[in-house]
Amino acid sequence: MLALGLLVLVLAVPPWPGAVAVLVIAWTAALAGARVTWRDWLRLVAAPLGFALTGAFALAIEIGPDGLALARDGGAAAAAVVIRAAAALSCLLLLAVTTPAPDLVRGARRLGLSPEIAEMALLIWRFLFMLLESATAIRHAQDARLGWHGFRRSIRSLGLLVALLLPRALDRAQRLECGLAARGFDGSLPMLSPRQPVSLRFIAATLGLQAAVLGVSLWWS
Amino acid sequence: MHIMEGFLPATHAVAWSCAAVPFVAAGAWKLKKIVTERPEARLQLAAAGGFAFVLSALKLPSVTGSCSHPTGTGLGAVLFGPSVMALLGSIVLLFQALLLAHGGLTTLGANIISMAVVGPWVAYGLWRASSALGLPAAVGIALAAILGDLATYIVTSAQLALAFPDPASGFMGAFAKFAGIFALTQVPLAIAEGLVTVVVMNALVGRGFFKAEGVKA
Amino acid sequence: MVELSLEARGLVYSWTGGGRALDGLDLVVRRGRRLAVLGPNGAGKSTLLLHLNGTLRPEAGEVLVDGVVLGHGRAALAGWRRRVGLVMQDPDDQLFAATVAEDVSFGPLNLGLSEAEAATRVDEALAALGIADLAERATHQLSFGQKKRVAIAGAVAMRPEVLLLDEPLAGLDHRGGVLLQGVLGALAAAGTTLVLTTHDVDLAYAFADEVALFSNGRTLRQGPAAEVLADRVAMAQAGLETPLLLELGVRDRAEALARFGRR
Amino acid sequence: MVELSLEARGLVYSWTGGGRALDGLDLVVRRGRRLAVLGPNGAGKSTLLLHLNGTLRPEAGEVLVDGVVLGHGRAALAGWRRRVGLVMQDPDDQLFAATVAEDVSFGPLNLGLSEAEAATRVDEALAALGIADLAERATHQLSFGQKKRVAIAGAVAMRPEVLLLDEPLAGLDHRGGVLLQGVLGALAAAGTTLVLTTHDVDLAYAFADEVALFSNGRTLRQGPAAEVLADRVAMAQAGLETPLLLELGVRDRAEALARFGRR
Repeated sequence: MLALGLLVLVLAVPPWPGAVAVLVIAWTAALAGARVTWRDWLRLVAAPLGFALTGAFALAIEIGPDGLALARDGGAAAAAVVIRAAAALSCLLLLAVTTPAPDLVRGARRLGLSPEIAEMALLIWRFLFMLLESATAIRHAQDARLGWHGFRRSIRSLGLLVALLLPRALDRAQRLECGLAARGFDGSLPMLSPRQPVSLRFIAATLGLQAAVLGVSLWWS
Repeated sequence: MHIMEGFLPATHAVAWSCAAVPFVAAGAWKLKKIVTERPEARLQLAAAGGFAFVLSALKLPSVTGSCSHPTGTGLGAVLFGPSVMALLGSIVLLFQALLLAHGGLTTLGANIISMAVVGPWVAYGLWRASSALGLPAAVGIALAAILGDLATYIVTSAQLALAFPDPASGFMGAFAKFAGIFALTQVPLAIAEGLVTVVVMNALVGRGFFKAEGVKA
Repeated sequence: MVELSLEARGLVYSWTGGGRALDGLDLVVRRGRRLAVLGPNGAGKSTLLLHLNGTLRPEAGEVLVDGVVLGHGRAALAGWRRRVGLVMQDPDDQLFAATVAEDVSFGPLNLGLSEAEAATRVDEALAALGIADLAERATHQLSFGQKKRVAIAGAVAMRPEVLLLDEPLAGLDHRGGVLLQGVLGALAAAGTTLVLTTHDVDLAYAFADEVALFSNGRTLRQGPAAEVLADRVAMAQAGLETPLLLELGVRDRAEALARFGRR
Repeated sequence: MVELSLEARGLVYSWTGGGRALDGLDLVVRRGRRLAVLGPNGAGKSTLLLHLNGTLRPEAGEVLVDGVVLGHGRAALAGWRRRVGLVMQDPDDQLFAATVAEDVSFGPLNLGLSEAEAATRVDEALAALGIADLAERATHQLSFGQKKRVAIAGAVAMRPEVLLLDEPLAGLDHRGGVLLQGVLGALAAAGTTLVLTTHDVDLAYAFADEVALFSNGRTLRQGPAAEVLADRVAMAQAGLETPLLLELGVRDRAEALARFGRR
């Protein structure tokens, strides 16, 4: 909720000071509110920034009559994009660390997402963890037999891994079908959704905070 | 290749999301149809979705932080048809954003277009074309996977160029810039992915997978 | 006389690759008993269970529930599975939902129960398995033993008359095994007929009233646990060893130690 | 004095979700011995093995091979894994190739051996495991017990000094277990140091020279098998039961029966 609202704000307001304010709020909420450790949080944030920097590099240069040159605005546009992306990313991660994806899917279902899609999403969610576990185990087994030393062997190992995983994924589906048949599976997957307690105070505080960010950014510009 | 969270300006994010809606809706419609006809396909489709996700979480050798997503959607497109993949791909992209911070929510629409729509359609088209030409299944799928990957990368570059046109040379200049810079990371990736796909296909054929399962196109 | 609850007559089933999984198998399950289907790996135990709840269809032979041959039509199967529950060996083959309570509610809702009734069944089943505290947990974060109990809860929530369990203790450690045996004992005491497959002779001896010894797709011998397990010829034929406690002439560990003067 | 082959000092490792898998773990593996790492499920046994061959990197602590701390650089790891082989629990996770011979050749070829040398290694490993006749078979058509032995052959073909085995007997029936214990005995006799994890106290008693008792990511006690297994306090702390044969004061079944006058 907080994270989604902030995410919309990031795109709507100019990077300075709106995005910076959001950046600060998201980091505070994650590190203090959700008690994510610094180490985990920085690791999460670091990975996607590679894309931001490569992309920003493209913005910072310019193809002029004499070939490549630094952009005329000296990279200001690039910097703005990076700040905005970093803020948006922080919101996304805040959402990811505080709200399990199935809760989001269930929320979307209450908002009118078709049950077939919601169900498919939840099933994929279940499968992806089972398959991730298998993939990790296969990878470890290959590692133990020196399968990932050198580029050619790595390519070969990865290919073998994928080739082993695909039949296993389909096999898993078949066995799950068998297991669910025993519980009356007839094609549909009815289940009781857990009810989410909604805190009015939390919503009010969230809206207030977001209004403040919006106000400050508008006033500043 | 995913466009990260927050990289696109608001108007573009909204526009791409709108553009993605009909494809996802068509995928949902197709899904309903498949599931009504063959209820058990539901679990297979979910397994394919999970598989596509796991592929994206695997790191290709020597290029860290990159992903081999199109192999999954390419194979999926061949197995289940590209229109369903638009939906499955969207779900997978959503989970990637949430679990791996690959891509993002505001850029979901743009990523769906490049990875869950264009990639699978290109892969599917090549697969059909190669089977029409009588090429072996392994060659067809390898081609489908590699070119599906490249198509995704070209679309992504175009999306970025539209969002950030070069002040001097406009869209084309910006496209050249993005395509050029991402070529450094994406071309080796596509080649590595092609090689991996060949190993995958050989191994699958070796395991009797294609005979046993029978690829339904 | 004890009522027959399930009966298999002359079941024949072949693998897709050829080779007989079941080769004229007979089995009787008496109401309210605990039956262990004991045999080596690959003897066809899991295949048998899939026949007993109608998932697989035999090439020859038939399965009777309460003396009635059940067909494999949609309606017949639904009634069958309402009465005969199955828990597979790998809990990952049976858990599909994101959280525990959601997953356990699947069976009851398939029975056509209302949401409120299903919720009651879920609570009841989780309590019976001693995992009420796991209700809101994410399925993929459970330990193996927890998953196993959730899978059993999923079957128990349908209140079956007969519960089939494929290798229920496989992969569990001592503590997990003791815990699960306690749960199964309570289910049996509450009136559920239990059929479990195992290759563990000690488990069969400790847990079952009756043992069906199984080899190459056939029942070699079925009868009271102590009798069948003491039949050296039949046991050797199935490639199994007589349980040590049985050979020592006692039923439990404490008795063995007391008798032989230790502890 | 017996030489140390592997040593773990103060290993610490956390799950991604938080929670300690290893919490200051110490372990010594003596050359040529058979060590059983015994503990309940979830105690961190598999995680430990992944540290002992360098797959996982501890947050604190270190692993020594022949007294030298090995790093996690590419070259160091290659040397490490050449000497310390690992067989994981589920054979389906480690058979990648289409046929048995092809699969077993994976490791030797990765060592940089020529095709001819690799073929020799494959024959040798298959012979050691007693499965030379399976060489041309398709991996996905094997029985569980066969897969398990192929997986071990895959590690043995690399001629490791130390072989780590995660729950090697899990899922095997009596006959399969006896067969595999024989194979492992032969490997030990040929000079390979064996480390196996298990939650089966009887296996630990029957098989190991030495036992490391494991609970909550730490070694509670390490020492000669009979001593550690007889330590009621430590065993209870790990949630395990003393093996019956040990309590009866004998090492094998035949002896128990003879002593107590049966058979």
